[in-house]
Amino acid sequence: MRRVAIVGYAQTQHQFDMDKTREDMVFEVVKEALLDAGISREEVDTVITSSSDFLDGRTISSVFLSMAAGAYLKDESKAEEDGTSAVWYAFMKILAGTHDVALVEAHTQASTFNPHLVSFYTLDPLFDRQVGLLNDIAAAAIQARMYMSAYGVSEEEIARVAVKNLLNAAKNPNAHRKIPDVTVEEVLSSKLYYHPIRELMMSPLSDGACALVLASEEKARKITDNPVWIEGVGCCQDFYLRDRDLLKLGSLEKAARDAYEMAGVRDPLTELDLFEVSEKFAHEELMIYEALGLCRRGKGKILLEKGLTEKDGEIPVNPSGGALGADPVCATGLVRIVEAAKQIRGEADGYQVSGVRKALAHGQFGICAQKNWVFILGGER
Amino acid sequence: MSEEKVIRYGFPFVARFEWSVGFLMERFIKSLVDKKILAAKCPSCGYTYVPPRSRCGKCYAQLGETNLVELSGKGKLVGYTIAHVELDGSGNFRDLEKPRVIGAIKLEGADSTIFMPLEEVDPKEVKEGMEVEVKWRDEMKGPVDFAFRPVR
Amino acid sequence: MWRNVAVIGCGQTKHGRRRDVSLAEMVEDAAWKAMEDAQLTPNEIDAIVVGNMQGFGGVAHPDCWVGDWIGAPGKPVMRVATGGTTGGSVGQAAIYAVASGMYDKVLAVAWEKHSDSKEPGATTGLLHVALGNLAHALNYGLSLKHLIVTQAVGAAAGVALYQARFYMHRSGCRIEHLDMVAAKSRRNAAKNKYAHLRWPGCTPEDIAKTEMIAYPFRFGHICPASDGASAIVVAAEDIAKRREKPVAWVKGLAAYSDEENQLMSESYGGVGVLDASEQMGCRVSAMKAYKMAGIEDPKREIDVAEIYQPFPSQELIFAERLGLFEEGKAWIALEEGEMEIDGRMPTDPSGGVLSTNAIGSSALQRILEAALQVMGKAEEHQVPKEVRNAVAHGWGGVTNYITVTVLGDSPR
Amino acid sequence: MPYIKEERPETLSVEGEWNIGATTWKANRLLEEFVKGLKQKKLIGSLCLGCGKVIVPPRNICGRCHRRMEGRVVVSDKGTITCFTYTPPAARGKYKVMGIDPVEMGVVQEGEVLVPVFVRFDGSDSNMSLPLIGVDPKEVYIGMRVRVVWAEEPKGELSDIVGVEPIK
Repeated sequence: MRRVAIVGYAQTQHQFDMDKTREDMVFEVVKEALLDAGISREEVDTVITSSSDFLDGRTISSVFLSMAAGAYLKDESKAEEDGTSAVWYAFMKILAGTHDVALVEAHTQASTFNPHLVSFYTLDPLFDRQVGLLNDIAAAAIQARMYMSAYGVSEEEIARVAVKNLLNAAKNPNAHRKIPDVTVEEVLSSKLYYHPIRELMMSPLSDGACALVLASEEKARKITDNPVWIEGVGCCQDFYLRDRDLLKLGSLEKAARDAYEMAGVRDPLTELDLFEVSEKFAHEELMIYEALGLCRRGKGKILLEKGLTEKDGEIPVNPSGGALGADPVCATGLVRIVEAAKQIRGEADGYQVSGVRKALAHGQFGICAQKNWVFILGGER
Repeated sequence: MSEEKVIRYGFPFVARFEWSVGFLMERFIKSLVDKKILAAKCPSCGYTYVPPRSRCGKCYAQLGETNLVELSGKGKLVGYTIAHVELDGSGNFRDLEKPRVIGAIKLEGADSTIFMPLEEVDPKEVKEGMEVEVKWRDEMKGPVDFAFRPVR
Repeated sequence: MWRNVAVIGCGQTKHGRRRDVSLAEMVEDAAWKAMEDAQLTPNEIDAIVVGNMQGFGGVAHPDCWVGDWIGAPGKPVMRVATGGTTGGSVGQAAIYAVASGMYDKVLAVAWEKHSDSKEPGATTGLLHVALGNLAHALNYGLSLKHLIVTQAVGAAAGVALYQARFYMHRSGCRIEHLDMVAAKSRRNAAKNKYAHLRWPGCTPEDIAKTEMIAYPFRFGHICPASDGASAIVVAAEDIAKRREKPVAWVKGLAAYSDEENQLMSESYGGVGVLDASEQMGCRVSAMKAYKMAGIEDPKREIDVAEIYQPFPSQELIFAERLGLFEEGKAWIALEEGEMEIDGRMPTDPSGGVLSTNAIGSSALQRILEAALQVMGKAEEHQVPKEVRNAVAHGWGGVTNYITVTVLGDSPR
Repeated sequence: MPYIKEERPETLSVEGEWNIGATTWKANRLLEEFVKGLKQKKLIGSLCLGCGKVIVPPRNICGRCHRRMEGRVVVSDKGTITCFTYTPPAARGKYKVMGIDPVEMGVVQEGEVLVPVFVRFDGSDSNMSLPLIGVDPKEVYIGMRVRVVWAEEPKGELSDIVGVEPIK
C-alpha cells in the first residue's frame, strides 16, 4: 500500500461570529496551508472540502467557495459532516494512485445558523421532530446522566474534564473559549441547559476553518523533511438514537479498532503518545477514553483523577483544548488532525508536549457521537 | 459606514415540509388516536421497534403489517434529563419557567428507547429505573403527542 | 495503487410521486435491490457512501436517521454532496474506496424525495442555492422587477436557458432539435419501468405543442421533480471476477469543474466565463477519464452515453463536450437518428434526467444505467449492439460541477 | 399528456419546517462599492492583478490565479449582448416567484414581454444579466450593441441600472 503524509496545514483563529465572510475565511486558510507546505495551487491534484448545507445556510454549500478553496479547474468533491471524512476520502484518492497531492478544507461559521437547531433537523422527522423535545444537548444530557449513574461519576468529575480542556485552550492561540483561571466551581455555576449539561461543559459556537495538504510518499519527500504519516484510519456509524446503547460509544470503539489494526497498534496506552479528540460535551471525553481502549468501561474518570490525560501526563488528551476549546462544527475533527500533526512536528508553540511520535486524532458527527473517524498519525522515526 | 468588514443579513422565509410516513408509521400514528402504541417485532431476531419500521436494523429482516404488536403502555425510565431551556424555532434557547423532564423510556415488550416528556412528577424525584406509564392527551396537538408519568 | 473496480449490483426505485413510502423506506428499497443484485447481504458490505441534497427534503444529514434502514450501523459511512452531481460524486467516492484497497465491497446510495417539500417542484432547494446572494442584492436595491426579469426566468429553467441560447447561437441548433431530444427522452423513458415521465411514441410535434416558458424552453422541455433513489454496489477485481453474472468495470473517472462558469459568485459578485455552453470542466473531465480508460477516440470507442440533461439542450452540449460528436454537430447527428436507442451513438437510452430527476440520485443513476448497458441488463431500453464502453456524466453546482465515469466490459 | 400513469396509494403526511429566516449570512463590501459607483453613473469592476481579468460587479477572488482581485477599474456603460432570452406575454396567475404573482403585484404589466440579456460591458470580461428595454424580441441578436439606461436620479442602489437599450 502507498504511504500518505500530511505535508502542510493551517487553521483560523476560531472565534464567535468572525468578522470575515466564509469566502475570505476559506481563501485565507487554504492559502496559508499551501504556503505551509511550500507548494503552489498548480501542484494540487484534487481538492476535497467539507461543510454542510444547513450549517452554511446555502444549498450546495461548496459551490460558491470552490475558487476560494483553490479548486478552480481541479478534480474536486465535498464530503459533508466532519473534515476527518474529507481527509479519509482524500487519503483513499491518493492510495488509489490517481492523485498525488490533495488539499482538504473544512469550515463552519456557527454564527450563520445555530448548529443545535440543525441537530434538531437531523432527527427522525416522522417521530422525534414531531415530539419536538430533543436536540444534541438534550440527548447528550440524557447520555451523561445514564453514564453518571451507571458508573458512579459525579458532576464535579465531568466539570473537571472541562477545566482540563479549557485550561489547555487558554494556551492555544487558535482556540476560541479561553478561561485561563477556570475552576470546577465556575463550570458548575455556568448556565444550566439540560441537567447536568451546563454552558462550560458544551463546546462553544465557533466560526472557523482548517486546511490540510496531503501527499503520496514520493511527493511528500520532495515537499518536506518533516512529513507526518497517516498510519491508520477507521470510521464507523452507529444506530439512530433509539436503538443505540448510549452507555458506550460503540461506533468509536469499532473505528478505533480498525485504525489500530491498520496502524499495527496493539496497545494504544503505551504506543500512542498523544490524543486529540472531539468531545462536544465534557462527559464524552471520559467515554472516549473507554472507547479508545485507554481504560475499562466506566473507568474514564480514573485517568482524569490521576492526571494521566493532562498535558504533561502520560497520555495527554487534548493539549489543544479539544472541541470544548473551539467547535467550528465541520472543521473540528480536521483541527484535531492538525493539532496532532503539530505536536508530532514539534510546532505547538506554548503547548508542545515533548517526545510525541505517534498520535491519535478523532472526529465525530451526529447526536451523541453517532459517527466517528479515527486517524493514527506518526512522525518520521 | 460600519468598521466591520462584513455585512450581516437574513431573509424572512420558512420552508415547509410534509413528509409521507409509509404504511407502518401510518398505522402507528392512527393508533395513537385510539390510545394504542404499536411496535414492530422482528420475525427473525425478535427485536421490537417502537415506532415500527420496515427493516430490522439488527438482522436486516423485512418487517410488515403482520409484525405489528400492541404495547401495554407501561415501561421503565432508563434515562432522563431535566430541561431548563428549550430551543425555539429560530435557534435561540429560551429559559423555561418550570423545568421539564425528558425521559428515555423503554416500553414493556419493546427494545427501542423513546424520548418523551415525563409529567406529573417533581424533577427532584425522578429516578432511573422508575416504572412509568403512558399518559394520553385529551386533545393531541400534533400527530405524535403523548407523555409518560410514574406508575403510582 | 489502483486496484480494479467493478459495478456488481444495481438497484433503483420506481420514480414519480412516492407518497406510499417514507424517505427511509424509499432509500431502503434501492439499497436492498442493489445488494440483492450483487448477491450480497449488508453484513458483507464493507463501507457505504450516501448522498442527497439536504434542503430539498428538509431533513439535515438524513443518513443519521436513514442509515438504520440500509445496514449502516457498524460500518464506515461517508456522506458526499455536490449539488446536481451528488450522485456522481457518491458513485466516484465508492469507486475510490475500493480502488484504494481500503474496502472490498462498497454500497453507494443516493436519493431525493421532492414531494416532501410543500413548495412546488424543487423551489425551496433551488432557491436556497442563491438565496444568500439574492437577499444581499435585495438589500442593495435590486428591484423586484429586475429580480423577476433576470432570476424568475431563471427560476423556471435556471442557467440552462442561457446555456441553450449560447449553444444554439454557436452551433446553429434550432428549437426543433430541442423538441426532438425531449420527445426521444420521453419515448426512451417509456421503455424504462423505473422512469418518471413515460410517453410511448412521443413525437417532436407533441412537445412543440406545449406552452413556451421562456425562449427557447417549452414546458415539454423541462425535467420533472421526482421522488426516487438509486444504488450500486462496487467491488474489487477478485470479487467481481468470481461473479457468474456480468459486471461493469470502472475504466476511468474524473470530476474537474470550471468555476469561472458560474451564474453568480459569492456576495453577488460577477462571473467570468461568457459562454455557459463552453463547459470547460466537462472537456477536462472527459479528457482525463478517457486517458485513464485508455480511450483515444471516444467517437469510435464509446458505445453508449448516459448524459445528465435536465434540459434537452444539455444532451446535445454535453454529448459534444464528452467528445462523442464533432463540436457543434450533435444536433445534426440527432437529425440523422444517431442518438436514438438503435442509433450509432445512443444517448440516454434510459430517458435520462429529462424524464426522471430525483436530483441527488440523478447522477448516480447515470452510472447505474451505463453499468446496466455494459452488463446487457437494461431490458427494454438495452441498446441493440455490443456495448464495450459506456460513459456516465453528471452536471451540477451552478453549472460548474462535473463528474465523468467510464465503464467497460473488461478491467483496465 | 398521454403519460403512462402508475397508481400508488398515498400514506398520510406529517409536517415540519426549516426556518431559513434563522440564517445570518455574511457578505463582503464589494457590492457596496459597486452601488456607490452607480450613484455617479459609473460601473466599477474588480481587476485581477495576476491575469488582468475585469469582473463586473466586482468579485473577491480570482480562482484561476487564487488571489484577491485587488484592482478596481471603471468600465464603459456601453456593451455587447452575448446572450438573450424572452418570455411569452405575461398573464395574471401564470407563474409565481416566491409565492408572488408579479402581474397581480403590478411589477410586471399584463401582456408584457420580458427580455433578459447578458451584457459584456466594454472593458470587462464578465457577463451581467439585465433587462433589455424597448425592443421587440424578434429584433434582438447576439452581438447587438447596447448601453445602460440609468435611473433619472441615481440613488446608489442596484436599481439605478434600469436596464440596457440598443445604441441607435
